[in-house]
Amino acid sequence: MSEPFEPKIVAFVCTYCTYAGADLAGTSRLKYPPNVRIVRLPCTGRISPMFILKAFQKGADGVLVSGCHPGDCHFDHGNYHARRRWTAFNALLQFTGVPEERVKFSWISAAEGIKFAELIDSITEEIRTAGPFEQYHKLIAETGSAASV
Amino acid sequence: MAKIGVFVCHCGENIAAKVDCTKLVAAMEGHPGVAIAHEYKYFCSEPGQESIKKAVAEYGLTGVIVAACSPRMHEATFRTACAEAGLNPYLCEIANIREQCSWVHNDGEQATRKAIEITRSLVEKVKRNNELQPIEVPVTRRALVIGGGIAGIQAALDIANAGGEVVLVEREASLGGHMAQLSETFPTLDCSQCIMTPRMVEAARHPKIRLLTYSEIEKVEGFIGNFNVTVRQKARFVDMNLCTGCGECMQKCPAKKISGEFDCGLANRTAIYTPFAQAVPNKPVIDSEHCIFFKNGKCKACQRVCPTDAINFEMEDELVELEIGAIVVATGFQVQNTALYGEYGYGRYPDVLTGLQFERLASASGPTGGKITRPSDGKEPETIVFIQCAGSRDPSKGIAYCSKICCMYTAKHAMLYRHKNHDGNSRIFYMDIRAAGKGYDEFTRRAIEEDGAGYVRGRVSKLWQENGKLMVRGADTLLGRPVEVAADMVVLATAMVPQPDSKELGKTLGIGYDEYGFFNEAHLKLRPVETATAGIFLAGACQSPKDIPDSVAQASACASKVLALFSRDKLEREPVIAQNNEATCSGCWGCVLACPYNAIEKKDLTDRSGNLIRRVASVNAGLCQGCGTCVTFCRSNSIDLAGFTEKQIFAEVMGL
Amino acid sequence: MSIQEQYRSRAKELLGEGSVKMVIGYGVGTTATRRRPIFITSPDETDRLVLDASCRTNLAGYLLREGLLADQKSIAVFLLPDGVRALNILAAESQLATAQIVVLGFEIKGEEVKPLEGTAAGDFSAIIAERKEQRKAQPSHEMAVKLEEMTPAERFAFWEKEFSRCIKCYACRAACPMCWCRRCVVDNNQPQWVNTSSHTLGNLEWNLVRAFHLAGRCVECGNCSEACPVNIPLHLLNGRMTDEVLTAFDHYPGADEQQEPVLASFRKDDPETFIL
Amino acid sequence: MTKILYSDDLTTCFSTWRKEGIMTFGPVQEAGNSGFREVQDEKELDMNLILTSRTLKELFFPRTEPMLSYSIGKQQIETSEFLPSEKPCIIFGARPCDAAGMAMDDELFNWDYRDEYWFRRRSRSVIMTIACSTSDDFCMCTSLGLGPDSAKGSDVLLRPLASGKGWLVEELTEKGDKALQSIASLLKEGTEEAAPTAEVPVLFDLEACTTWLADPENFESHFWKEISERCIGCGTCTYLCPTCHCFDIQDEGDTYEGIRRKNWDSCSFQLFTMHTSGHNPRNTQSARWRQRIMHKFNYFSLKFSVNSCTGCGRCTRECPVDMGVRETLQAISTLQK
Repeated sequence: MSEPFEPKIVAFVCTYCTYAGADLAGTSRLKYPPNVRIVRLPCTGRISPMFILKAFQKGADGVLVSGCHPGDCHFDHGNYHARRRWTAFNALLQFTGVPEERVKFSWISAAEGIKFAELIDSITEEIRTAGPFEQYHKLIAETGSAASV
Repeated sequence: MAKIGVFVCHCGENIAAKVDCTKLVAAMEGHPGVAIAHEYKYFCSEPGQESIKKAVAEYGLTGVIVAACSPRMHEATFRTACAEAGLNPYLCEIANIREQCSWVHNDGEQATRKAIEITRSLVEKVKRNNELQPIEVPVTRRALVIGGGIAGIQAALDIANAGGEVVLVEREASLGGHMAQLSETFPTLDCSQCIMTPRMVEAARHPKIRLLTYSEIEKVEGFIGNFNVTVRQKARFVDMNLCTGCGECMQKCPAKKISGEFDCGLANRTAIYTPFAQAVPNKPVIDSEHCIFFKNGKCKACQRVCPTDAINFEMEDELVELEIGAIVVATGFQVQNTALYGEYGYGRYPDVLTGLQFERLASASGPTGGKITRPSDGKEPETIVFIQCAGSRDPSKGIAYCSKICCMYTAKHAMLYRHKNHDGNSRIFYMDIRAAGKGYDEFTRRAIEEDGAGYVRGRVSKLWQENGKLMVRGADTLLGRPVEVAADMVVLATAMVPQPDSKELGKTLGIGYDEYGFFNEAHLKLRPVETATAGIFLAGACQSPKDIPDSVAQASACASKVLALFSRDKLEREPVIAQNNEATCSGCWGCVLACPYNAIEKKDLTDRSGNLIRRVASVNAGLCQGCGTCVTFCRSNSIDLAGFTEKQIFAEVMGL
Repeated sequence: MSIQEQYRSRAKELLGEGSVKMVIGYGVGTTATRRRPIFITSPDETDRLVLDASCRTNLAGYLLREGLLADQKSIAVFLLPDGVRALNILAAESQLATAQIVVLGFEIKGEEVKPLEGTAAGDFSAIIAERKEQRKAQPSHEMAVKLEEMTPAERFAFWEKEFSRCIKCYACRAACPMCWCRRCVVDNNQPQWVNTSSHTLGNLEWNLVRAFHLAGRCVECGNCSEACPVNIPLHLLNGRMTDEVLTAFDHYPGADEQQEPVLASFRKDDPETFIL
Repeated sequence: MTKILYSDDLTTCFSTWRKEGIMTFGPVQEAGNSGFREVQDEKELDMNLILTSRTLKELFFPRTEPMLSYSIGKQQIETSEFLPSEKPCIIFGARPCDAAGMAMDDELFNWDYRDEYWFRRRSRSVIMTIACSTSDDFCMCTSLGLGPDSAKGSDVLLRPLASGKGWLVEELTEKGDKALQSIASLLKEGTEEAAPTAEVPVLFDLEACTTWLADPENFESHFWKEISERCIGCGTCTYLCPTCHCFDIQDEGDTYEGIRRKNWDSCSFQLFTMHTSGHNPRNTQSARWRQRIMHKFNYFSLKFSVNSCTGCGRCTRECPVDMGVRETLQAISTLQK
């Protein structure tokens, strides 16, 4: 029997809100699935769409991008800029057929440990249901195989 | 060639109980570029840190990963240790395997696998870390204290007395805050105004304190040591320099039926007014919303009677620009909107009061001169029912927390009542009596034993009017039966809530707040007066419900933090700032627009004869705060962020 | 006088009186219907200029040739309305000063070429405003509609097939007036965010990144799709981005030369329906 | 008496080859773009194309191919090489210009080193070329000393019948002969006439051009700037050229493992000659265009006694700004006169 599918999820988060929220989930001893790997950035403004593509190249089945609620940005308006970029990039991903459940965006504050844990729970479940991101994995596999001729 | 040291902390059992640290060490030992991997019970301890230092020297490490608790916890600790061992502190990174791994997962095997991935991706990152040098910034030795209640006044006086300059901003027309409204204070029952007003005067007269009343914070820019603050001084319509505070205007003002805020609506005031008799500064303001002249263009009675011509209806709001080094936020609290409690009849029955209204009734300077009488008919109440936790500890009403002061002030109210009405009968419905504090339990005991406070453990379910009485039905859970009390007055110990606009202020200041709007401290236990934003501190009830001693203590703590900051000429700032590659920059200025701090300037590139070749972006290291918004905007990848460079993040992701 | 003659004599006049040092326009090409960009510097050569319905290439990109505008002298350029928008963006992004540019504006309706009034970039605001409204009302490209109706997996398969052909010649970049970075992100190998190999993964990354970098900047002139030697429908990607910035941020790329880049600005009430 | 392969027999022909384990390739058209790829049967082929938009070289020199994979251990790096299979291939329906290009690049890839990737594919493949009976405005094989029925680089030459029902078959090499043996029964004896070959006009005097190019005086000529002023520096002409062969080697991977790849590169790109220092010896687009022309018509022929242009015309046909070898050589040939 093959091992059950465990999604690989990469999260890009800002250090002031979502990272702190994830810490709070920890200090509150909340439990959530171990599928997410967090990459800490100073601000959502620092999160480039490239990061998402590289996470997929590394075999991620899902990506989470998260930061401070609008108005709460430690850097005043990094998240407002981020929101515009996400709007455009999200539209682009959807248009090119990256399913909606593969890339999630959220606002999680330093006080929302519960929201963090619940979100990781729900996206892990959603991606588990959707299964591995086969279409992308196929592209990755092709880079490692000899050309067809 | 990278020589990375990986130090896996057990954190006692906190990590080791879930993560197989030995397996993690073995995995890291096999990782390219890792010179050594060690595990230890507590790396944050003295011997733990020493062992890291020793390893740095012994193996000539070029980078250090400590796999332990959150970097928000001990990054500074371990970076300092590395620096002491001669390794640039920015070559040390923390892999968070506690808060984000061992504490949140049940399955040890999965947690271990995750810990390995977290750690190795940071090993990949740290291989690309660069040595960074701290940035020095000057410190403006002037503090801004927001809020002129007891906490703000205390902080201002402490700072000023130590020689620091202070700007004290209060949005009301007078200093004082809620403490000025109180009658007596627990547990000593000394008169609140007697201890408060001298401090108000002292603050106002202090040569180092600049007082800006009737003012609000408009804009805050900059960073620790170098804030630029804009304060809006609202138009008073009274020239402070000319006004002598004689009070003639208030006598003559025809708009007399304005519900007075200071007396919580129990007395009226005029349109030109001082909030209370002992106001500091004791000079009136015109409430343009109710002023007859402002409403229909005729009146000016005050202007006619003013002996010094101080009334100026043309006055406009003024914006005051301040250079500030540190900010103390002491904006206090409000009492909860009692409209939430329809079942308690507040607003419907005039004799159902809030605790704060009762303070005004009991106050010698209050509307009744300190006589406790019913607002409805002026009669002395024979029975008063006090309802505790009217709002607090009630998640169904949206407040889960304890307001902390209500148990004490309710006991105080019962005592004051008995002291003034010797035959008065008090019944107090309570959930628990929380009287932790010096002299507090003794105080409540005194209320019961000496002043006849009748405590009933239980909640009130219904309140109605019958035959001129307020009928209170509740449960006595100790006796296990319903109780009904016919009262003449009911006092609700309403919850302490943040100022209604605290979230907006939090945004202006760039500090965090919780779901209610109380400001967030940097660490509840270890950094309770700091915020996550360097240079901004919290005092008093704006952080959480507090009584006077706690507020004062925290205010003094703030002052000591501010003074510690002011004791230095220069501050060292994290060198996490943006850098631009001028060779590839095309000068589109998208970064300039995106930067929240105006930290990016346009720089001319010239040839040897000084001819302009082109213009490129240049980052002002003093202004840049390191958010990296510019980096993401830059299409050509010209701008990068030290500490979180493109190479580092790329490696970190590729290491996952 | 035919419109071609009008524009020839206008060009002759400009060069003759010395108000411009160069006219960038269209000349005859290898076959009867092909037009090629030409650069006229003498009033005697203006007869080489051609203006007809085959003149579709957006010439705005040539203005950024290194050193071309450095002497502060003016240049006249034949531009369709989308070309003027490109000019506006180049000015908004500080790549040139519109004061140096004389616009020889024209539009093509069906097979008919019509002159456009005005010489400075700002003179064309009315027609650009009109085009914004048209763009808002314009139905999406037929293929775009089909794509939106597909399942994500089908869409992915569609693009996988399209991108699999990409040979990474970067003709799309070279032909695009908005791709003026001194160093393209794909040419940055520290780190190599975009795989340079032309396997489908690398091609997907390249095309997504390019489309994203053009979000709010693409004027839909068609240069890229036209240049692509393997016929990838790049206009669909760019068009989708334009749809997005128009609907979400009411941003019509190149509306005027003061326009702030859509991704370097924000409104606090920007829509965010997709954020959890 | 000549051998004829009738179109009607093509199905059997392909199935016979495939049964023998031979991979079959041919020109196909997809999404408005055409090139060569493996086909299961002849129905996938587009036999009406004058010329595919992409060239035959992709079958021997793919635009990206893995050379080796590596994995990085604690102490050592392990590598394992990728090499193309030696499974036999038949390419049906190449054009003479493309086939000639392969012969030209044989020289190149066996000069300072022997390119195993190229030659493995070359030696396993049989190119069956169909002579052109039509041409378009851009074809210029005749100007380059080739023609619509040149045999250069082909293993079998097929001449279309005037009736349009098949081809006259001419084996040119041993490999070609072998490929035909397996379909010997399908090759009919006949006397049918071949269709006339396409008439491709000669557009310039090649010799005059090479003479002008060989003159060092002309290297710095203003001509280069004028002829290439509109060049936008895209790589289209090089990537669609049957003989352009430049490549770049790239490592793609992470800390643990990766793949070393061989990717097409182009002298049209500014980055092609960019030094680490930031200095670029070919810093203008005209210098790059000059390089391309000089390489094809001077440097290459100095070394291999042959020009590396087959006159397929793709550089002009596909150029977004209507440039190409044709315009340049026409202009030079005019200059020379």
